[in-house]
Amino acid sequence: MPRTVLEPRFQVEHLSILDSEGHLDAALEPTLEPGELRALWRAMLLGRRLDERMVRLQRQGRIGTFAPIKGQEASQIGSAATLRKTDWMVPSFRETAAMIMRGWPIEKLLLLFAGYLEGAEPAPDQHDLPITIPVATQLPHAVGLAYAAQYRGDDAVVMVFLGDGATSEGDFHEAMNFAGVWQVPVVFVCQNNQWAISVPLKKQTHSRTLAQKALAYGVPGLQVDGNDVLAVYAAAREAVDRARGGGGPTLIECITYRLGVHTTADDPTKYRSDEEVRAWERKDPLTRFRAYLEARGLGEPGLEATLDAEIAEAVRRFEATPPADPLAMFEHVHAEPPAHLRAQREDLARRLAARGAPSPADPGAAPPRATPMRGQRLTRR
Amino acid sequence: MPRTVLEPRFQVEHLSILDSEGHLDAALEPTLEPGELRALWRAMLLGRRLDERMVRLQRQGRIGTFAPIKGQEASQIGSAATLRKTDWMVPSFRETAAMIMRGWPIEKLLLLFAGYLEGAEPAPDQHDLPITIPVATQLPHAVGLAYAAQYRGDDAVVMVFLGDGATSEGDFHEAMNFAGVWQVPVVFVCQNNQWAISVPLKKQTHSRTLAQKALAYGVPGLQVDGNDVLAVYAAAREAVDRARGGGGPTLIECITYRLGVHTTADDPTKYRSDEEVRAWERKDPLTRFRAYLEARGLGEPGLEATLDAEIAEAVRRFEATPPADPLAMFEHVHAEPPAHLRAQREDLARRLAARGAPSPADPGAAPPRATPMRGQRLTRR
Amino acid sequence: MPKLNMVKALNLALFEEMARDPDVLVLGEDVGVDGGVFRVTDDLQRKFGSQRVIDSPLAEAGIIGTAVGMALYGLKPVCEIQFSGFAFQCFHQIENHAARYRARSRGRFHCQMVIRMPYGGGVRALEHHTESEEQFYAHIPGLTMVVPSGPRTARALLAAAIRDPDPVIFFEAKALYHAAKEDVPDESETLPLGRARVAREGTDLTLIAYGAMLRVALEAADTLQSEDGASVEVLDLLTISPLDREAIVASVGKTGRAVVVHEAPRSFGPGAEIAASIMDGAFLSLEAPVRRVTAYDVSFVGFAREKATVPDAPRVVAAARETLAF
Amino acid sequence: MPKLNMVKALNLALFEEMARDPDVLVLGEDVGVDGGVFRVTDDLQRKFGSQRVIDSPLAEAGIIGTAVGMALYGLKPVCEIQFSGFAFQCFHQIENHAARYRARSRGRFHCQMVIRMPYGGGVRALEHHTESEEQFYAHIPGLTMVVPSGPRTARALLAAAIRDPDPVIFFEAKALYHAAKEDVPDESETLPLGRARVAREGTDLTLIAYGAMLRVALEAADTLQSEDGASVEVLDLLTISPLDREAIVASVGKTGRAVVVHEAPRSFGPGAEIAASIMDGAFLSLEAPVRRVTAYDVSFVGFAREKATVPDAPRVVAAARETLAF
Ligand SMILES: Cc1ncc(C[n+]2csc(CCOP(=O)(O)OP(=O)(O)O)c2C)c(N)n1
Ligand SMILES: Cc1ncc(C[n+]2csc(CCOP(=O)(O)OP(=O)(O)O)c2C)c(N)n1
Ligand SMILES: [Mg+2]
Ligand SMILES: [Mg+2]
Repeated sequence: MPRTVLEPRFQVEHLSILDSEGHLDAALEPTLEPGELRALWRAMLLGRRLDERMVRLQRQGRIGTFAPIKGQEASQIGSAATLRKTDWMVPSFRETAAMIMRGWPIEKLLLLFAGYLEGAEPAPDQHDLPITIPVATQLPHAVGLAYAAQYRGDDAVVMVFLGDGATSEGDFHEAMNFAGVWQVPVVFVCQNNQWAISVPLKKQTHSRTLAQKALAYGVPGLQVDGNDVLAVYAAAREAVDRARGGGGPTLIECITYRLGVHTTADDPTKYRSDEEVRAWERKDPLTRFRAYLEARGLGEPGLEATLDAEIAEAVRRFEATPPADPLAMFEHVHAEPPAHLRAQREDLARRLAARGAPSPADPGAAPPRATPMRGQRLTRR
Repeated sequence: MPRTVLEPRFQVEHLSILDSEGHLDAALEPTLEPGELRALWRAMLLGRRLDERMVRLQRQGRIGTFAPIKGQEASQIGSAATLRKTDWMVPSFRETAAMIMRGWPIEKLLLLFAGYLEGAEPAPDQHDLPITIPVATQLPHAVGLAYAAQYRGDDAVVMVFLGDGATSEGDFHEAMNFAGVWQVPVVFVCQNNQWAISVPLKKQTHSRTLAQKALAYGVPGLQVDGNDVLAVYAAAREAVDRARGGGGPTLIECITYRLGVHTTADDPTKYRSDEEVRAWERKDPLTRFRAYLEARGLGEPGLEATLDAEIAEAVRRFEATPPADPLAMFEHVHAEPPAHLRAQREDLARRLAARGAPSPADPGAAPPRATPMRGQRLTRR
Repeated sequence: MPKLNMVKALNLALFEEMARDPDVLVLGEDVGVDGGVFRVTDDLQRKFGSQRVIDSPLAEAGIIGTAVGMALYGLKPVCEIQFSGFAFQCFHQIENHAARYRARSRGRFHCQMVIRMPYGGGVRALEHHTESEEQFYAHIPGLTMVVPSGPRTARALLAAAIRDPDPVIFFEAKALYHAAKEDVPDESETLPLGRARVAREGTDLTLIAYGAMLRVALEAADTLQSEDGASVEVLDLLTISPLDREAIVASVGKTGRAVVVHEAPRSFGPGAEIAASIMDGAFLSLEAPVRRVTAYDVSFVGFAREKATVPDAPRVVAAARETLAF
Repeated sequence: MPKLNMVKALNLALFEEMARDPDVLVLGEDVGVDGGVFRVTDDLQRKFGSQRVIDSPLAEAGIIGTAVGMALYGLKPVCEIQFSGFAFQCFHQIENHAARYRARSRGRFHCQMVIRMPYGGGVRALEHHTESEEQFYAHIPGLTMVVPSGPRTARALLAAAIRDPDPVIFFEAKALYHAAKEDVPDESETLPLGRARVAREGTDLTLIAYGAMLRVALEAADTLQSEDGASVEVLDLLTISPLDREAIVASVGKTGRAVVVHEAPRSFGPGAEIAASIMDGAFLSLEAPVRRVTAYDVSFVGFAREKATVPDAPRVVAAARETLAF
């Protein structure tokens, strides 16, 4: 009767399979075909090369602010690789690698970051939401999608991404709680990259891990080495299979690191040390996976060049995209434009016509001005 | 390296000292003076009698909708009793017993429930916030108060109340998380009365306990028999002392039951069984504590009558309160009324004057109409 | 033609729409077993099951956020927010997402969803239970904001809102829930969203109102007719946004005088847009400035004083007289 | 007299007020070590410590909710919401509590707090980073809503806002952060809240603007002067709510014509209240309907198209010409 310990007691596990020293836990190694392993590698490498290219495009003023992914390739690819095409992926704003893997054309993403909403339009058969900017607000959408899938009897699983900072938002809590109560097929993949802009994890929460936050919802939580694509894959596979089998939601915390800037408007030298970054560079997810593949005779020399060419081709297509009609802003506000929007559309059409030349000299399609996102100093990385 | 269990492992404890059968765990019994024990009893009994009286006042149309507390006296009084006058109490909307104990005059609360904001004005020296209606929104206020106390170097502790349903709101999560990160002196007292209006706990969350939600924030969480005033007192004492000593926040889950209606606009027969209610009536917090006191020779025959007279006196004072000036609504919107409010005040003053008789015939002070809060059937309890 | 009060009329519309379309589901706090704190969803769960009529956890952003996800999948959730005063908890999900998903995804996704909320005074309740927040929704592009004025319009507009492919904020005046019964047709009916209704014809002055204020406007019109011999036209907006400027301008173009009535606070309130739109469209016909009879710019005053700030017929009559005499 | 851009001017005001009053503290995401994503709080943490300049967890309702608690205790928090597009997450804490605590407690408590947010376009950013949401705050009783138009007004108004005993929403136009430098006096100065400023005198037409749109209005006034010989008065509102109706009515009473300019969407926007207030106060002086030049009623359009919807000088000139020719 007195002070009794309630059951169940809780613990949080950490999963690591291929560590940064190259040690492999063969007992836990997922069974993946060579083709599957190569696909993972290809997607990770493409993510990395594209990311580096996009930073340059931004520095040249050819696209606007975006959030680079460097260092987080294994977390994104290991998890997204477990999805079927008919499953849903719900990104936050830092899942470029995963989005490309899910079939988003590179040029479309570039268009989005160049300031055109057209870049956020998923293809008709694509089961992906566009990126969501307000932190954590996409999480309940994923739970709703999962509810709907279950309601319709579809066997789709929903995977939703979030950052460490996102776990502080009320929407994280409400989404996790709804998912727990409803027992819907959704997998929360938290990329704990140690920072939310300048705020380190220890100022974000007093909890030892993010995985343990799942305990509050009676949901399984697992921590995984997020720079170990095999471990991420294994953890996500387990969670996705459980979700598809009716076992409900899971929270996966991927321990990883953002090697670059928060966004291209950020200067991380203000808040973190070079030593810290160098230490994490030694845990680079690409290095260890490349070594693993080479050891298994699955190396692909020359792949960088192939991917770079693919990217260059996509950049060309992006830059050849004719600036879309500014009048398009009036489409899709409602299914049918109401009277006041028709009148406003006419107003803009009149103004565009009066100013003569249609695009790109018109005010809508003017090339982006150079005003920076903020008074930033030059960033060092 | 592989699948390792992270430290610390977690467990949630349950504390019970005096159970519904009257068994006492003497080892855990808090050391309370007879006067202190009597004060607890007096406050619990006053809470109960006032509650029953208020339900009648509402049924007679003399006050409006309010949330009865019957069954939750031990949770409220056991916890609030651990506070000093200079500590802060932040109620939700169902802490009438605790508020009275903290010094709110009964007639003031009646005034509030009769539709006059004056009833929410704390006395100048009172360190209590008025009731908060939007569920869970008071929780961050408590954390802010605690931060401010710590910032100023005051050794005040803040105790904040919430219900089981409130744990689902994002504000609960954000408040707990801020409290954990900031390690401020705040004690969250969750009265888990099993229901949030018609929603039972199992539809509210998939977690086994509410106490374990504290684990998500690296904060201690403890479950306690909320109908056992000694256990609640012991748990709150521990948490308050820890908070005052710089040990940071605590979440206490009091397992209790709302024996009455959710509010006077509610009909619980729609959603719960008489058996359930009867089972909880056998765990009534007053019954076991009265027996305990009597066994210790601390019974106070005749106390009911004394308290009833006190309540009757307060009701008389409440009903004698002259209806306040409707023009008062323009005070306290801002420190200084801006021009448009001065103009609107004049407009009302003109209207009141034109309609002749000041109060109570004026539109502002008209006696509350009988329109019920909703199309309710007669409630059985 | 059954005679129903507004609660029953809304309940009927929900029954009909759920029977008509298996993608329609209902989600909110206490909407299931309890049938909603105002009983608008009474008996729906018994009929359609707890998968379609969902008693959600107590979290408004969770309700709207998950409903957005359901809608993106193709379902048609009808959410209940228990009182409009608690909808600010989900305001970000409404503004950031429900209202924008169609535009953001260039039409690939849309949110066919309805967010029902009781609003306004008249029920002797506590703070946040009597406010009138329509303005916040009216200003958001992509949303439709509807306020029926009685049982029949409530049933027809709710059906229309549920069938509308875009998000609709649906305000239900608590003061009307049990106020009066009206004949509603046996067959399900809809009313077009975005259209005002001439509730009474007249030639000297236009009173513009919606929701619970329609009664007040009609009562004032009666008084003005009988005591002043004034012929007063009363417009029942039904939809606040998109605003039916055409109907408003047509009426004021004819009468030359207008008074707007609403329960929301005056400053930066819906009456401002209505007045400004009249100026835009009927400036040369205006014989007097458009007056606004509204709640004062005060927060909650306690129900005992509610009548001092919520417009009543005498206030509308007084404003109308000044307008007629201008 | 140092010459400062708006970021530096705001930073200076924060330094001065924190030095002046130990109860003032700063709270928000990235406001400490990083100095804020726009550097407005740069160096404050180094100077005043991490207890007074708090890097909060990523949770807007947590920021505003805890700040309300601090204010109830007697502190004077200055909160930063990183972009105004993310303030809907804390809208309930603002509307339910910050704006109401004085009235609710009949003056026993009040919330002396400032909520700073960057708003508006011009920075090539993603969705929710370029919107203009002042209307939502202007409609809430108990709030003061301030929008400075340049470095000097920014510094003076921020100081006044911090010293004001009531909650102030303080919008900072991102487009102005680095736009121009202005002389600011060596000594700390304040400007009264609730007062508009005549930014340029004139007799034929009044342009009413605030924030980043002031530049646009001034540019339009120049054009109208030089090309049309029109004498244009420009009012810089500075405070949106409480609205300085007296100044507005005085100006339009004189000119008889007005055009309002804002970045917020048009319908149910701040321009509506301004127009309606002009009708209330200056009806008989009005020679033409008050026109509104605003963003269209569309949600985010992508920064590449921003200029097509955010007002620019040619649009204002065109509207002014129509108004002058009416
Ligand atoms: C609701 C909201 N608040 C603030 C921001 C500004 N912001 C963008 S990203 C970010 C940090 C996110 O941190 P985390 O969740 O760890 O993701 P990461 O950026 O590290 O991938 C912030 C504060 C936002 N986008 N949305
Ligand atoms: C934000 C918000 N949503 C909804 C409500 C309506 N409401 C009032 S009390 C209540 C249930 C609260 O349940 P719980 O937290 O368990 O407290 P209890 O009523 O059991 O004391 C609800 C839904 C509210 N007051 N505030
Ligand atoms: Mg992060
Ligand atoms: Mg409860």
